[in-house]
Amino acid sequence: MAQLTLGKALGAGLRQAMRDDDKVVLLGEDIGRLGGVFRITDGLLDEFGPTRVIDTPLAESGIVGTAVGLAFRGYRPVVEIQFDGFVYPAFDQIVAQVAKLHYRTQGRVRMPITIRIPWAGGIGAAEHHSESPEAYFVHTAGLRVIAVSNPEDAYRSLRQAVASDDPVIFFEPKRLYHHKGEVDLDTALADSPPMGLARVMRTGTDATLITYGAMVATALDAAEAAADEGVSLEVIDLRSLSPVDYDSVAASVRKTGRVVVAHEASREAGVAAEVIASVTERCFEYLEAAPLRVTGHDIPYPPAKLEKFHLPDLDRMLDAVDRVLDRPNSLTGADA
Amino acid sequence: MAQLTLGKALGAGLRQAMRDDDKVVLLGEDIGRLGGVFRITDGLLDEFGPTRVIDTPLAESGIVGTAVGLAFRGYRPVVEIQFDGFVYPAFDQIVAQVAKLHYRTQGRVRMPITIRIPWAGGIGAAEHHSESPEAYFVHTAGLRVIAVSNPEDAYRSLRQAVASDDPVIFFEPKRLYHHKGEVDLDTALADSPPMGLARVMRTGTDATLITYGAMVATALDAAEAAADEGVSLEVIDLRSLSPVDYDSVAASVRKTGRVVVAHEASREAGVAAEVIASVTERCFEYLEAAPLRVTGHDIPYPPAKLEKFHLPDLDRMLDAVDRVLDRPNSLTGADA
Amino acid sequence: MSPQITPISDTEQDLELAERILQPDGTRIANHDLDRYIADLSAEDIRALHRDMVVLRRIDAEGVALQRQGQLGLWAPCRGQEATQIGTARALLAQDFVFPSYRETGVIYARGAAPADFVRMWRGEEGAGHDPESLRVAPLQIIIGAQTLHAVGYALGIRHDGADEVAVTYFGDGATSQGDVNEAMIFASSYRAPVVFVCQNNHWAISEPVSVQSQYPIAGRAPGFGIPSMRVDGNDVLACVASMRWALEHARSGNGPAYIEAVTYRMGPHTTADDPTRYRSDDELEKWRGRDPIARVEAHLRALGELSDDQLAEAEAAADAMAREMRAECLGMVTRPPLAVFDGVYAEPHSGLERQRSEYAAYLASFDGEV
Amino acid sequence: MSPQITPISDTEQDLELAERILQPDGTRIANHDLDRYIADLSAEDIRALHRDMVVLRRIDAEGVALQRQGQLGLWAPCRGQEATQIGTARALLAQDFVFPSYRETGVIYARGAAPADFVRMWRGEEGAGHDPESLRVAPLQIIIGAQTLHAVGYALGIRHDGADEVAVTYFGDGATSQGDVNEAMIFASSYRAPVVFVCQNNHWAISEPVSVQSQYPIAGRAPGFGIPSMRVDGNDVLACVASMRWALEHARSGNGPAYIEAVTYRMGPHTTADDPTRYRSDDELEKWRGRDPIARVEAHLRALGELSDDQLAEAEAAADAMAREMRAECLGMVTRPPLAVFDGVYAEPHSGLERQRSEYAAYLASFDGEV
Ligand SMILES: Cc1ncc(C[n+]2csc(CCOP(=O)(O)OP(=O)(O)O)c2C)c(N)n1
Ligand SMILES: Cc1ncc(C[n+]2csc(CCOP(=O)(O)OP(=O)(O)O)c2C)c(N)n1
Ligand SMILES: [Mg+2]
Ligand SMILES: [Mg+2]
Repeated sequence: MAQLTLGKALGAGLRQAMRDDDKVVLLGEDIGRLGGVFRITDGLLDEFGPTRVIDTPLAESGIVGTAVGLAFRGYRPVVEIQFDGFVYPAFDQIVAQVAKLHYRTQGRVRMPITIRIPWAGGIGAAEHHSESPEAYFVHTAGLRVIAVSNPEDAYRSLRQAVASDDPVIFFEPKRLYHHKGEVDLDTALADSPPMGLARVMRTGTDATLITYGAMVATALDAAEAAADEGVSLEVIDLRSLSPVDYDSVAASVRKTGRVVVAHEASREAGVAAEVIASVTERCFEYLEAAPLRVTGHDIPYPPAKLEKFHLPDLDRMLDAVDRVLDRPNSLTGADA
Repeated sequence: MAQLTLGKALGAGLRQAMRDDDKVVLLGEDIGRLGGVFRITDGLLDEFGPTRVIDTPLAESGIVGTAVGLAFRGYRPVVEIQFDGFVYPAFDQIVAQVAKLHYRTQGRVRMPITIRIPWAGGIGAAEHHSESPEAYFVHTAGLRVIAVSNPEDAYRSLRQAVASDDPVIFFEPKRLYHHKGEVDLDTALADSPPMGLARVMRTGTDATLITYGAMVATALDAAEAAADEGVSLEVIDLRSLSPVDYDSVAASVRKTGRVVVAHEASREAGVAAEVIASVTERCFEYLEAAPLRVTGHDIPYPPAKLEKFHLPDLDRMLDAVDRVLDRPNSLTGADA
Repeated sequence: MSPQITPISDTEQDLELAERILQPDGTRIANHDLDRYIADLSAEDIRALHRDMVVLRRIDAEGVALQRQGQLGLWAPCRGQEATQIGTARALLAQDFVFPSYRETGVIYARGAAPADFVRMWRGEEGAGHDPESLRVAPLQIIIGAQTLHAVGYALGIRHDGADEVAVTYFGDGATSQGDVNEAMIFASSYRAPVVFVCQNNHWAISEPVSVQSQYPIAGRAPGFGIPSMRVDGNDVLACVASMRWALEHARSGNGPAYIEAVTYRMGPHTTADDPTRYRSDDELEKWRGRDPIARVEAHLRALGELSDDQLAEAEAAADAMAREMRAECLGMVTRPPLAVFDGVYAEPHSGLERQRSEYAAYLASFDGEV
Repeated sequence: MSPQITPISDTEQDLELAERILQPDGTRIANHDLDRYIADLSAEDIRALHRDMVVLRRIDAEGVALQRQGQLGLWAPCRGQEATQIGTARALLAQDFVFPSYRETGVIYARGAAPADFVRMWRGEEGAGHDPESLRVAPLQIIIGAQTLHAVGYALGIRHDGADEVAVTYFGDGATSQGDVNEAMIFASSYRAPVVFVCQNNHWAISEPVSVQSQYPIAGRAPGFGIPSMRVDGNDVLACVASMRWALEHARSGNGPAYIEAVTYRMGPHTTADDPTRYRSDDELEKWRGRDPIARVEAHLRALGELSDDQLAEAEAAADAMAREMRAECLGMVTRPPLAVFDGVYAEPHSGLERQRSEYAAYLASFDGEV
């Protein structure tokens, strides 16, 4: 066990993946000498040299497109997109090539590409540096989508993503890069729980609060606050957004009968919509109230000074919990 | 009133929009001399000349990016993307520029751009020619999304889209291009119902079948077939996917208490998930069963010979209706 | 200040600016740069090229016919481009790897495609018509230009592996406008990747003449990116072999990418769904008929006395046999069962899709009693 | 075969390949191509350019200071690029329209930006720092290269309107790798659009030296697209004015696009979030300190006897005053109220968003009693 920040855990995961398999190569902007703008790849150029840690020209479609070519040749490319908002120029290569080549060739050509995306807001950044584009990829068949919330998961699931023969879009909540946690560096991948399972972070009985990424910490805080008011929340970290581990989710919902789904991304056709539709399909008879969403508004990510009015926070989560539990809340206009 | 195919109605809509406002310019691949691969712009080059009907170099990002520049200059560009699967190279310009410039400038710069997309499957086409990418755009704040299902709506809402000061992604179901219908060419736009309202295509009492685009016809057939079995379906054509006209949808659901949402697009985080989550939120106490989805599978669009096993059809819709009504169905393993 | 740049004014000039070994009438001329690349070609070798082109034209005609008869969903004819495709593809070594676009029937033929491979995709049976690994050709690519980046990535892998291989990518004149194709040149140059770009300038991108994409020679773009280029007469099969050998040699020797623009002409429609009479003139077509790539090498061989009537008949017979096999394979194809739509989406199990698959299986099973 | 292409071997050669009017020590040399473009410049004009650069450097320093003090979220310093930005922007006419990237503080200054305009966006108050229409400058663009296509579209509009205007776009050396920037050249060439491309080659894209993007002169790419180009010493303000006038004249006279690569150097970090000591050497920095663009024109004016101590002091005073105002405006900024997050998403009402707005208003109101 080691105490590592999320960022360091990711770096350790990459290092281990590169040691495990010399077909693993990293591609990205500024990932070499600089170690990436978030220093995730710090030290890897020194250890593995410039043929495995490749500073690319400044073009995301080019990065992902050349990764596809490397995968054709049997490599296992790991791409770093510098910030969430810069993945869109690569969208065509991701959606039309990375996601489809395995299907197009009936499995003859594998695309074991991991696309790492420093992700989401809350860091007071400039425009395009706080995007939450995960729903685009969840909606894209052929991709797997992972979102991590803590160093331990980061280390393990990044290694799993790299080892996976499927393409994985890997979301790293940048506002947690400096958060520390215990990381088990020793367990072999084979002995780890498979990538794709959700995790109950806190058990509870009154309602299930489902989220992922940086919102997990907020949800846990909310659960703590709710407990003070005598409300018992179960908190689930989805960890995998495609596939979603609906067995775990449904088990919780059957117990609590009430659901709140939270994410930073905007609401329309977002991941919360998917979770609610699927949960309702599976657990309708157990539901005691309409599942609710706490999400970013359906607006472009706002300027930094206003982001706190966009991002779900503890209070907004608690208000939704009050609504789902039929307690006084902002819409009933009650307690104040 | 005139009898027009959907394709001709769109052409008539563009012609009228260009006559109404000389800032309207068309951009796209092969839209000039050829009149577009679907002939939607047939004759427009002759009437309006090459400065208003512009054959572009073969680059979708370039097309949308230059449309943004034209909008900066006060033009009202209408872009044709040749096929649904070719919109992805323009994704960055659409998501990061078209959708955000109005917000970025607090309304100082308008983006009255219409992006027309011949859309969806069922025509036995090659790969990338049958995509249903609407959820990507519905999830993108700052865009409006329209999907038409008949010549009358096509003519009217295309003119409305072009006249709108907001960017509109305009989906045209290509398998209906040759379908005929009555079109009112005379009513002034000002006297037409606003863009964005859903339409009840058939009233019913047992369940609400919600869909859009080419699936509307299938849904109406399904409703007809259901009626033979004594089941009364209400069929709603959403017409606008962002915003969704939830007033109309909720009114229907409150009446029937049962909902099926259908679309060709794949399921995870698709439009049906959004509709179900929103309807559940608004009408939970009226729901008598879990709302169900009938969608394309979560697979890349399959080769033409297999597409009929991917696309929702009448039977799959009826099976879902049976499930939502708790009648014998494929999952109960019943009647056969 | 950069030197003056002059646009291409007309088709004649267009072709004058291209390297050539055989004149349209089949006479061979000296080409200082290229001759050495084909010094080893015997008459038999040239006859083999001719035969390939004859067979290819027949494959292409059969594709069109099968489409017209409802056996294929679509076909993208390469008639007129035989010299470009055969000439460049025959210059490859077995270990090279090709990233084609959708019109490269001649390239996959030259790489050893089986008769069924030509139709499997266009019929709508599978996403790819051939096995990429055994042919060493990636699946045909429909997204314009996307494959050029794949070739560069592959070439980067070749370089890292220290392998004696070259990646080759084919694309059209229209494709040169796509960001991806330009990024591919940039990445290739930056990495000195062993990749050869082959632009088939067939003068049209569906209905758009090449002048919409560029009013200047396309090959003139590559040097700005540090990539040496050659503009070659794409209807001259010898020039195509020679220029491709030049490019491959350049790439194989560790000098990085090379670029060929083959100036040719799409004699047929864009695809069987296209009606070219809407946008191009008979005159133009007629002019290009006079530059037929097969007639040219045929005239050359005839003049050398190296193509007998028997040899010609043998080529035609081989072409007919190929077409027959193609048709038989096509008509004999069995569509995969419904649940095959779920095959190959992922390499490893995906719980969401597994569920959909079993639900759909149950749904299909519910009809079993009925029919 | 294309002519031999030679990569740039080192920084010295790099600069030798650029057009110049003032030597680093301020002496003026004859430039056959460029002299006529600045024949009208008086000493007073040159003094004004110098003054602009002094003020700009002060604005830039104030931006850095405000960021260090927590008043701004970020700042992208343009120190070292003053001659490029002031020289090219001062060559514009009032009616021209600019599409900048994020580092063009000098350009918006030259277009008349108010002190608050420099900080509004970087402070995180609004998405755009200035009013696009009154400055005739689009909002700063963060997505690398996206703005180049906007400029081309705008220029197409200019051409259709028959207006006497030029669209101008600024972008970095890193940006030249993006598909969009290449597509912009292609569209501009195809449409003969009156647009001027200004590539500020400041040698770095964050930590990547320009050689990762190109080992060849960037200006050398444009001619392949049919766009005449010039490589200019970007630390020579007179050469920058002159080359920009050449480019603008070319575009304004209906000849289509022109391209300038200004060879300069980013003296500071990429942004205030960057630590350049991780990736570049003191030596390199030192070398470029010796080529300071302000010192160069100052030496020139001094040698002419056209810059007195008083005049210099006046420029410094103007710079200080600007910085003071900028600071005061920055500190005085009032953040918009919470519900402003919903403003300006759409030009016309959107029922979904209206509902979210009112729900959020109710949510905010629910706290009213509490605090
Ligand atoms: C990204 C993308 N945009 C548009 C298309 C539609 N399309 C198919 S072929 C074609 C023209 C291609 O012309 P060119 O590159 O010259 O190749 P050719 O067809 O002449 O071989 C177009 C526009 C596509 N397949 N992909
Ligand atoms: C599409 C996109 N990818 C990546 C980035 C992150 N990024 C911001 S600036 C920069 C380097 C730009 O270098 P250059 O074009 O030379 O401009 P300079 O910063 O030197 O002015 C990068 C990679 C971005 N803003 N947009
Ligand atoms: Mg072509
Ligand atoms: Mg730079």
